[in-house]
Amino acid sequence: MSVYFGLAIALLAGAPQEDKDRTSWTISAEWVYTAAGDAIEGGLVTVSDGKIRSVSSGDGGQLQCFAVTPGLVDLSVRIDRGWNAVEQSREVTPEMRVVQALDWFDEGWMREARSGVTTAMVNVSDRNVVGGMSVVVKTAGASPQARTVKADSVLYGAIGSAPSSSNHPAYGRPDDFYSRRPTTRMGVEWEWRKAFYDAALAQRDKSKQVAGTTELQKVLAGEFPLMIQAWTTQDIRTAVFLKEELEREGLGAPRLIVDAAAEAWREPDLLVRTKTPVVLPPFAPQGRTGEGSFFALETAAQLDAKGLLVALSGHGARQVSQRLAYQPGYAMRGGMTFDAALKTVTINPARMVGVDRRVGSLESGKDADLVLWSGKPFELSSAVIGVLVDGRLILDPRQANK
Amino acid sequence: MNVFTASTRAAAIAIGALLLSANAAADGKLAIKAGKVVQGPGMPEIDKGVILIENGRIAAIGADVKVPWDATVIDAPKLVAFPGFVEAHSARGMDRPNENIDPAAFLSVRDSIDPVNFYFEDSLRWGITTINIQQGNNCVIAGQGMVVRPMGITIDEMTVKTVSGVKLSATPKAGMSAATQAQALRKAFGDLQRYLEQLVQEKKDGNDRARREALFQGRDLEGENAKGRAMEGSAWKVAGLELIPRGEIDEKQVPLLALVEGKLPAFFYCGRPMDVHRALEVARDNGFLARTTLVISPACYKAADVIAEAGVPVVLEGPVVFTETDPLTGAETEIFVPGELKKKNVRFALSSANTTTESLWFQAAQCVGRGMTKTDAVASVTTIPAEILGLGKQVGSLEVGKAGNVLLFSGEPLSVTSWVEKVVIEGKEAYDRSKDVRVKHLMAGKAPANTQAMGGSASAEKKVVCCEGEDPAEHAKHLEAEAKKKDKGEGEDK
Amino acid sequence: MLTWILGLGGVVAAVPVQASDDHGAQASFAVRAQHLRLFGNEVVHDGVLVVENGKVRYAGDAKRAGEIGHDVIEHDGWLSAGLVACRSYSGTRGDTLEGKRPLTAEARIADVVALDHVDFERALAAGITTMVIAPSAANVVSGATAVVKTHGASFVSREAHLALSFSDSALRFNRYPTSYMAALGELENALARPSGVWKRVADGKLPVLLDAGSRDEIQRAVRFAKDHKLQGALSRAPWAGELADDVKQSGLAVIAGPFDVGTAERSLASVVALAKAGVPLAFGVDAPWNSEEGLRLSAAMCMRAGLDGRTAWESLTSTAAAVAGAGTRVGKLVSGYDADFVLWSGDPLDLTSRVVAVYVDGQRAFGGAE
Amino acid sequence: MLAIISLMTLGLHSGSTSMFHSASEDQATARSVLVRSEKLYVTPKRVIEGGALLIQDGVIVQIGRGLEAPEGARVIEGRVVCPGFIDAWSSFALEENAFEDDRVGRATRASDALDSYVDPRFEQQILGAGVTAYRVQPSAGARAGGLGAVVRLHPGKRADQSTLLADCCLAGGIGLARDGRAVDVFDRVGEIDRWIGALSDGQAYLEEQNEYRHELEEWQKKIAEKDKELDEAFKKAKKDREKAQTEAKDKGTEFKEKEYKEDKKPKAPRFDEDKAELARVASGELPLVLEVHRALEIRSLLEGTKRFTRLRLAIAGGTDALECAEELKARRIPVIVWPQPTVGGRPEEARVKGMGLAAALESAGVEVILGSGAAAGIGSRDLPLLAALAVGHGMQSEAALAAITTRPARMFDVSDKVGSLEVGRQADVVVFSGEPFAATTQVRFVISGGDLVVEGR
Repeated sequence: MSVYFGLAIALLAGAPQEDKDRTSWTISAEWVYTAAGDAIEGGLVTVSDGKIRSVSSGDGGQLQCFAVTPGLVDLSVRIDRGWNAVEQSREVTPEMRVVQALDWFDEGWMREARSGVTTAMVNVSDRNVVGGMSVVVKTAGASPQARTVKADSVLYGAIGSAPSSSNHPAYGRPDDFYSRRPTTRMGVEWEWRKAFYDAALAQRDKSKQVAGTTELQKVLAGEFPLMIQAWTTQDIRTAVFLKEELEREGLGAPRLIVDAAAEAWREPDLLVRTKTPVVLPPFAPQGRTGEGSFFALETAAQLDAKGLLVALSGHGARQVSQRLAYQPGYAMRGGMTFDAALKTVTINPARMVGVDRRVGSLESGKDADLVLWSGKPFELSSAVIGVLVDGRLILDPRQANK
Repeated sequence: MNVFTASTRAAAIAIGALLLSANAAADGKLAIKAGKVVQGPGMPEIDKGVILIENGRIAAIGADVKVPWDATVIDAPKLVAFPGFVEAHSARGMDRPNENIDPAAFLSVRDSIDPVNFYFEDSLRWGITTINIQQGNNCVIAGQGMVVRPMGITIDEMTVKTVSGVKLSATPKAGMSAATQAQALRKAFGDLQRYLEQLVQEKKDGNDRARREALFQGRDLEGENAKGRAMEGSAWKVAGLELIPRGEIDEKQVPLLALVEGKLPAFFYCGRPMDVHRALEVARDNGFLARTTLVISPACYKAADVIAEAGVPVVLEGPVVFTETDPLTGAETEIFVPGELKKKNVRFALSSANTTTESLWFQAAQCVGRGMTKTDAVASVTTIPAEILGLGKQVGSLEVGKAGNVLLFSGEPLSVTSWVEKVVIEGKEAYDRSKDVRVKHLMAGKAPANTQAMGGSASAEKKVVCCEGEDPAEHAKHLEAEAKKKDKGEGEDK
Repeated sequence: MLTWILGLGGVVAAVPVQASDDHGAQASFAVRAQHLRLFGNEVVHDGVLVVENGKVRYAGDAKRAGEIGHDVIEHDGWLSAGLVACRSYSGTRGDTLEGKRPLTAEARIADVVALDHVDFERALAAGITTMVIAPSAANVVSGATAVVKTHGASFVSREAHLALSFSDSALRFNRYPTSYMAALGELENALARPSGVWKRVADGKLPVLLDAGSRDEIQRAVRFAKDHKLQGALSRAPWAGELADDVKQSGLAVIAGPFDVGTAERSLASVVALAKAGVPLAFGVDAPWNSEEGLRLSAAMCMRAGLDGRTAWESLTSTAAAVAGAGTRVGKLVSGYDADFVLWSGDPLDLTSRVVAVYVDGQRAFGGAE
Repeated sequence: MLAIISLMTLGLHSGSTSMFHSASEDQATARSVLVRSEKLYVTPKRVIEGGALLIQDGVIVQIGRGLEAPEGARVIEGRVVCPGFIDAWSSFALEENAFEDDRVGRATRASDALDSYVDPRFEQQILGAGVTAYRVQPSAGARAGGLGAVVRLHPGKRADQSTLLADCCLAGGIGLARDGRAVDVFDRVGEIDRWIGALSDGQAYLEEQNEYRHELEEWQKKIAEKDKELDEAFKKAKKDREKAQTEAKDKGTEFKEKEYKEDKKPKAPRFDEDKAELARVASGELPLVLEVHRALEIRSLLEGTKRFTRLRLAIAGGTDALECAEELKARRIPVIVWPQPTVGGRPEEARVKGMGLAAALESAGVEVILGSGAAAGIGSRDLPLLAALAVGHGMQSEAALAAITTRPARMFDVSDKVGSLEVGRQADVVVFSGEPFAATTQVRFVISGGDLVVEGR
């Protein structure tokens, strides 16, 4: 397909006015990859009022392209994780809701939407041990309420050197609240264990109820997952041991998800044993990623082969070839099949945080989040030329073909 | 860099001589049988083709080439042969890419290239067979670069072309602003002109005085024949330079003089569109515009028509898709820069940044993704950089008479799942993925025994302290300042 | 329960008026001018203003003024109500922030303002007769604002608004709260079980001043005001115009500016959009860090960007007075209002007009003797 | 809302660079433009009621009443027509950290630091207020001022194409806080001595050049005569030499040539680009603009520069200039005034700012020029409002108009090109819907370099 692109894949700004609010379309493509069954050759997707009506074979859609995939889902989009989005006065702040600090006007949303990510989860930054409640949002839409898919989706925290990096012993200035625990990985782990034990205690002794206890209790009851960022192998091990200890002690059965699990390839059996879903960071060219960890290229393929639920993430990369739309390509470079790679950015993340009834695959009744490609998806030599979020056209493929 | 050795070498400037490495096996014959042979951009693909390489050059290529009995054979029915990639401009492979003295055209990268540098091994891994090493962009007038092949233990084994051109920059050097950079460039060429004029004037005065002395002493003056050469150069000339033997000219000025006389190519770095005008103006005013190649950042796409008007080729440094922020609304648009250059028909070559996701072949694939034809995309990483380096007849495609630089891909060359299995440079096997320990480590993560993992030890636990010994509260304030700097932008008025 | 003392009663001692004012003693007089700008676009040619013990008895056409019992000052230029600046730090000598604690709801800037400070003379020279003095916006809750007259050392109100901040300037990295979430949580808790000053805010008796910078901060402030049915005004909010409909629904006013040389066109267009959406507008001066002349300069810049003259004049006088909570006393030349007025050499909307004289509560506070 | 539509096809932000191609065809016919008005300000003093002016190919060819429009000309009506305003001190389109590195010298040119790819919408905003040209000068934070330039604003042309004069003055600052740290009093006085020293170096360099030229001529004359003498005496000298050689051979002594002596050629002085610029300043060819605020420094600067009779000095900023008004008036040193931000951080030190200073200096007889101050990028857009504020402080409106048109043009030697609507000047014209400084007045048309760049309703 050597259609020559105009100077830039024009934003919808160029499209006629009424197209902006239109939420009913028919889209045809040589390949429709539904991520919920096998691909359809020469497929047609009809969308009305922001929902997918039908996915069938056929052609002659108003919008045409080479391939259509479901809108991509990124569970670690890391947009706008500035200083003001984490409450540093305490290390354990489960009651904080990141949705209250969200900048809905940040240009990062448009950047993600333009490159195919339609649903994203925003987590509190890793400067706190237990950051707070995350929120799953659409990357485009009319108002904050319309864009919120699931508030309080997971309780997010971090194990590793990041949470302790700005703390220090008293240094003779005890009033500065950075002179506090934890200053090492052991301290971070101790904070986690203490938080859960206090929460369990508070169930019996109401006087021990403090801010954030209810959220921890809900995690113990398994109401929503617990997502822990753990780059290196010892952190992943600590997270899994924490879950197993809580189960062993009878405090509860938290549903653990490990975020940015770069070194999951070292001890995969831990994760398989506890069926812990894993969100992998973006692939780094020389392998070196956060907190000194090493992220092997075959990790995604290996974990998927062992039956684990694997998702990829883009970490809000600014450079186009590092964004989520290219990550499945690098996973395939590590040996993953196309179908498995497609699931890691669509239905798998959706299933992990329980939004797979609305997003993650092309099935009638689901939200009309679609990505239109100029060639085989995730290939370097194909690009995202069209995006629909809730049936609304964010990126117009017709502009591109002019 | 040792100034003494550099200056003697700078005097013997072999312009453009292609030195085939001395130790290429004189009688080496190699035949490569591949499932498919892609000869070059826009050239026919041969199924089950054979490439015969003798003495480092391609002797024959085609489906029915007879393989001589004494040729070693690489039989790869499932692989795809492809011409080696050419890197038109790179400042890596050296310990320190930049100088701190301004006009340093007399220096050469020859003295600072480190043959065992990790960059050359990485280049082989990503299929780059010819590299033009130039000094870094942080300069006013830097030293002379050279073209090397990423193979060989000594500089001489690596040399493909001893001088590839002088490096200049129109973008301010660190600690300078646009005005002082322009002033420094003007001063460098102004000093050259004043120095030559003074040299000629002193010679003339000397001759006059000798003539008068002879008259006074009553002897006949023997004819003073001019031992030097008149100054060529299209922009400005110093009359009477033939009076000066070229050997007497200060060796620090000789390369600059060669530049002005159009004998030396130039690589001019432009980091911003306004710098393109400065670079073209300096090149035009000093007569080396015809031999200038601009090394541009993606932002310079705005000056594409000015570049086209000047008719100079460019090397595009940085990602092929440039994200531009509107100064008034803050909205971002993504500009496909090679597309812009193509529209204004500017001849351009791509260049790989240090990470592999931006390697030449990844960038070429992204160009195809954004609508560029496969021919143009492949040409921008093979034949066009070869022509820019004046090696159009030696490298860039698989044709009879050209160097035997062949890559063997595991699949479709521009596909994300393909790997470079083998690299042959001038008929000698330079790389084989099956023996590449570091790729095994990158793939599986397990570092084989006694090999240093890529980029530092895996298990070293680095405590994130960005300023040694700094009290964390200061450190936190320092992070706060940085966070403020990348402020959301909505808050400000101005 | 703190008894809220009405402005006039609260004056402690009548500060001695500058000697140059020979009209101080005489309680009532009249001024006749070529043009009288009463309010909005109401301009009367050859009008007269009659003042009786500090109040306006009559302002309007000279013919219908009937017999004026007092001597008349002739002025061959314009006469208008005194200007009202809706946010300033004049007279506080920079002491506007309680650094130790982020939440100081009970604090009052009125306890800090030195009413005879030189800042107020500069305000008079720029034609300003009434100012809202605000505490710094660098705390989540920084206390109550005050409304003062720029002459006569009198408070119009010692507790005019409660100043809250939704902007990141109220957050620090080394003291609580460091995040929007915690700051918002504090405000929610305060209004969940309101007491003291919060009770008056919850009952709608005390308006609020919401400081907000970027658009997401404005969005949060507007939603907070709507949820808790608060009255008052947004402060700064440079791009509030791009959320004009939300701001309009919330009923909040906007205190814009001060705009200075080189202010981005986007901020000026935002003020014009707010005016078009019908949001009440006023201007702040942030003196003494910015010049008091910034009030008229901001209005002139907005007019150049498209703001109509009527809205511009109201945002300097009547609307500003309403936002300051003194809408029934100042901002208009209507019988019964305070006699705060200014004599100009030309139309006060033109920057080319010079301030000839300024009268506050019927006493001449600035300007040469006619 | 003033809809600013530019006649040039501006591919606003579509990234296409069509905006920089030369004038398109439809614009060719508009090269002749007739502007009719009720009040034509040729210069602030010379006003023609009902006047009109005819522009041909970017130059004003005719002014007067009742002109006929040549066929094909574009006719524009307006109530008041003025020359394009000139901002005497602006840092628009300058690279943001221009001149803040420590290699800046006096010969560094501000025109080299002009970013010709500044967003054309900023130029539209400034032109929309009637400002058509500005003197570019790095901001106060700059180490040294270097050579300022006068640049015309034209969205279709690049900054380097629309430079009216590349070196219009030499500039510098005295007693300015350098990256946040205030300069103490001894350094400030030291800075003045350095400037006085530099000026005398410039003068010395000038004299050295003249002296060398003079000596060289004399030497060449002498050598030419000597040449003639030697020529004539050559035959005799040749005979003597041969005689001497034969004698030496006979006596067996070794023959020695006669020793030749002549006086040495004078050596050319070393080229120094900074001193060359200072020489032009000392000789009055280039004006010198120094930003200085405190009375002590202004007085000692005036004292130190007394002996440079041909020096054209101008004070910029001049917060305390009122105290030396008589001497400024006597030596006809203009003061460039702009609304100084509050001097001194603490509120107590806040001095009356705004345009009161302009009015006071004008009434004291000092020639006042208005600038928007180099701080903000598009500060030039607010120059007309600052002029109005100056009138609001008692300055005559005619003087305020002159302070942003004819005076800056004369000060920076571009009065032959812009600053007034005389015949022969380049066509920078602004058409207003009323008196220039009234709040209700809108800019209806702006012509920059003969092209209609702003068309209001």
